[in-house]
Amino acid sequence: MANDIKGWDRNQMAARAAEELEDGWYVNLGIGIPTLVANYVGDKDITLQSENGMLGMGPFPFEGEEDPDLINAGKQTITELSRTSYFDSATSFGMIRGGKIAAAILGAMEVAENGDLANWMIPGKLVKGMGGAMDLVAGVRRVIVVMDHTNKAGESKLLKTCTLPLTGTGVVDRIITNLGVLDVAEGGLQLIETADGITEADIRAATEATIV
Amino acid sequence: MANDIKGWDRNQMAARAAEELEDGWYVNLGIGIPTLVANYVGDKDITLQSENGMLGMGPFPFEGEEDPDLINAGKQTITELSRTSYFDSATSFGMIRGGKIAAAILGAMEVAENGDLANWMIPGKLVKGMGGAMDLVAGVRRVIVVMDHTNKAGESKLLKTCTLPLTGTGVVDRIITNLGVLDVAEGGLQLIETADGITEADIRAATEATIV
Amino acid sequence: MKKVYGTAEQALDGLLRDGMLIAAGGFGLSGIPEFLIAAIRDAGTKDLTVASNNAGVDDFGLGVLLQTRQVKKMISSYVGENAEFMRQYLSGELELEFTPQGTLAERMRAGGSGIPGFYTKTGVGTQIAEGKEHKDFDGETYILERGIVADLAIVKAWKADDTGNLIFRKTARNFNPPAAMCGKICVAEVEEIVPRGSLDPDGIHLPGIYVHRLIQGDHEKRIEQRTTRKREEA
Amino acid sequence: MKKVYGTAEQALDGLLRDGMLIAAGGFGLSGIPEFLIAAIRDAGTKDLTVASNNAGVDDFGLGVLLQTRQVKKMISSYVGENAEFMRQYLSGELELEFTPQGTLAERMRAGGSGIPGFYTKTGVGTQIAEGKEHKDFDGETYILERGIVADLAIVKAWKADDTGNLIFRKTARNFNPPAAMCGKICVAEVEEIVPRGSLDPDGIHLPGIYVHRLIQGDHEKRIEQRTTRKREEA
Repeated sequence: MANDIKGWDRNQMAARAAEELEDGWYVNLGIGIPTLVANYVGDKDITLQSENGMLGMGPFPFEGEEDPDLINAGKQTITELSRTSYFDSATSFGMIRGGKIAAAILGAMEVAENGDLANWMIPGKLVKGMGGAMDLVAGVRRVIVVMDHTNKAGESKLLKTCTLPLTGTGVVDRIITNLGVLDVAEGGLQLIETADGITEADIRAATEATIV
Repeated sequence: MANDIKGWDRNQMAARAAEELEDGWYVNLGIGIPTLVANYVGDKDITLQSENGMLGMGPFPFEGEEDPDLINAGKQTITELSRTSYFDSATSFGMIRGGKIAAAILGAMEVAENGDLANWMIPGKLVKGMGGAMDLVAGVRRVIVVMDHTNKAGESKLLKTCTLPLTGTGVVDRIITNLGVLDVAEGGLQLIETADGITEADIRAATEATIV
Repeated sequence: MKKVYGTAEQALDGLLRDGMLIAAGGFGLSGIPEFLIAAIRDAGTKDLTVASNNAGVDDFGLGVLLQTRQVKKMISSYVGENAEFMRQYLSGELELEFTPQGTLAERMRAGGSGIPGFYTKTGVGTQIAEGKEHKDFDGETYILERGIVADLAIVKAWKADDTGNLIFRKTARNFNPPAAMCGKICVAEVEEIVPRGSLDPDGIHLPGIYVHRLIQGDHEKRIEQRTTRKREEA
Repeated sequence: MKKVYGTAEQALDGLLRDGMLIAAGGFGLSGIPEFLIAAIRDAGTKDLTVASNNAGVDDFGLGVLLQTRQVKKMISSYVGENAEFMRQYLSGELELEFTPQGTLAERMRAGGSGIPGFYTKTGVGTQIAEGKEHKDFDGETYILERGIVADLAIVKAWKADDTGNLIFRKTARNFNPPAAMCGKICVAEVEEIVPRGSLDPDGIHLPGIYVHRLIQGDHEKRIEQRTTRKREEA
């Protein structure tokens, strides 16, 4: 296991994830690296959903302009845009469940080669809850996971089978890690792209899941 | 069958039905005589629902002030009040189905002694559809039928069993006819009140349903 | 992503095919997508199934698609007020899936919200319940109703911005939001398209995510039953 | 029918009893009914089951009812941000029915809309699905989720008129409408009560039929995560 290979940093991963988004899409970004994706959409007409009840999420407010009535799903203060609309949580998840959101970009603890995703609890240790993640992975049209390829112990987070409680089964379409881009395909993961300075061999060495 | 006995006229029936309504209630009035009930609520704080998406239905507009965007469930032009709110059809029937409407006052073709109601079709003859009637009788807390006691042929509309396709089973609480007021009770209908000049014997003679 | 189109014909370009399922907003003649209906008539698309509470009157609203025999089946709660509708139904020329009004609205909302089925008390013990799954919850019996997912939704709103955010006016809102939700594609016609930022974000009735194409038009907005009172009654 | 009360205590008079199920609006600390929560704390009502997406933080929002041990069970999607909540759950002192956020919102809306159960794909194949009925629709598997009907709903809105029509502000709307809908009784606290006729009837977010009692208060509206950018970034 090569702990010294780095590949993309957080911002490069976010920039790569932004390439996945198409003009006109409504997109939900999870907490962490996915949040950074917003910085890289460029000229594309992307509308961000915050699942607590908003389409058209804007950037953080200027200091002194924070509004307790305007937060995102990570409870951070944000702003609105000229396209913004607000709605209640039942409507918000209606559009998620109903497949109106084109893509969700989410973090993960583990992804399995069949597309299973685990990102909501570590039994006995960390129990925060699934929040809206189970709804998102079940409902949006395309699920893109952005995460480090290995955990702090250097172990692969791309597994043959998830060991943690699942968020959804067979839900992940594409995985973007610091080492590259992989798709969930027939029989395992398919390598789509390697990060700068990373070889296919590096990825195979860092991956427990089958690479087809 | 005494065709010459009259009892209450349409407006008296509506006035009697208005007595059923309690201060603070949200109420749905059907087409025909039930519509007239609005004229007799007096000082009571009653909010009328129109199931096409409105609470706080006002009277007909003055001539020249009709608005095609403001109609009731009978497609008649109406007006709004200071308490009025508008909403979509899914929300409107959510409040009906969810038991938020205290009472519906509806017309009927037939009512059975067990509370069955038929008011939406005569097979092969008259097929207009149930509209919102099935939702109303299933959802509102109290269903009051206002109708003539007998049909044009002088036959009882209060039956042992309905002959027409049902709108709901066991849904009627009270029936107000030109002859009097009857409740659906254990074992049959219970006479609550007779109209002016009408005797219990008159009602029994004009009623096919069991009167307990 | 430009959502604004010039005409109803342009807005429907590539979306129509024989045998498709269309969900339409409107109640009676209030809040109906008049221009889109006319464009579907002109396109001559056949064997349509249309989910709509009513079918307009003989010569206006969905009634025109019945006159041209483009509709194979209606999913509706009420056929009164349209003699041709009732005639075609009674003669067996037109299929009709009678659906209680609230069940129809909820079926549309459900279909658009990823809910394939829900239970309701509405219609239990009536012919509406025949052939449907019955289930008891807390000692009461309910029937299973299915969500509707339409190939195309056609709706009418009052105002839109260019991102498709819609607001409706008074009771013309009615079935338009749930119909829009249940469409795989939704085309909306409005009385006025305003620049983004002109509508209060807290006052949007239907977010633009549900609306794919948009036209502006000068609506006839016919009144079905003109009921009034005299001034001296006031 | 006067809906306006002077204080939270008065508005809750006669409504509280041990062991009851309360639905609460709010997401994080945004749009939470702070005064009603404080009044429930002061009333000392015990063994509560509370359906709410979060449980506030340790010393604000529903967190205060956890501190006083008045809550027996939470129905929530997220316990992060509240150390006491997580501690009581992990130690087994508090029951927790984990419910995905969208399923929770829909369960509330369903319960308030006479829908005792609905099918969803959310959670299929996860521990959330264990023990729940599975059913296939069009070749896909869904699970049955139940509507929630609460004994009491407590919600927070921006403005109300005296008939209980509510409007919310920005993302503080969140769970408040569905929570209000599912309450047999709903008490709302608002920042301002205005005379009837002051609110646009087309802009009402929650009609007064859902709101039984009402108080006005000067809300603290605490911010959970103050994130900003510098002006030079603009």
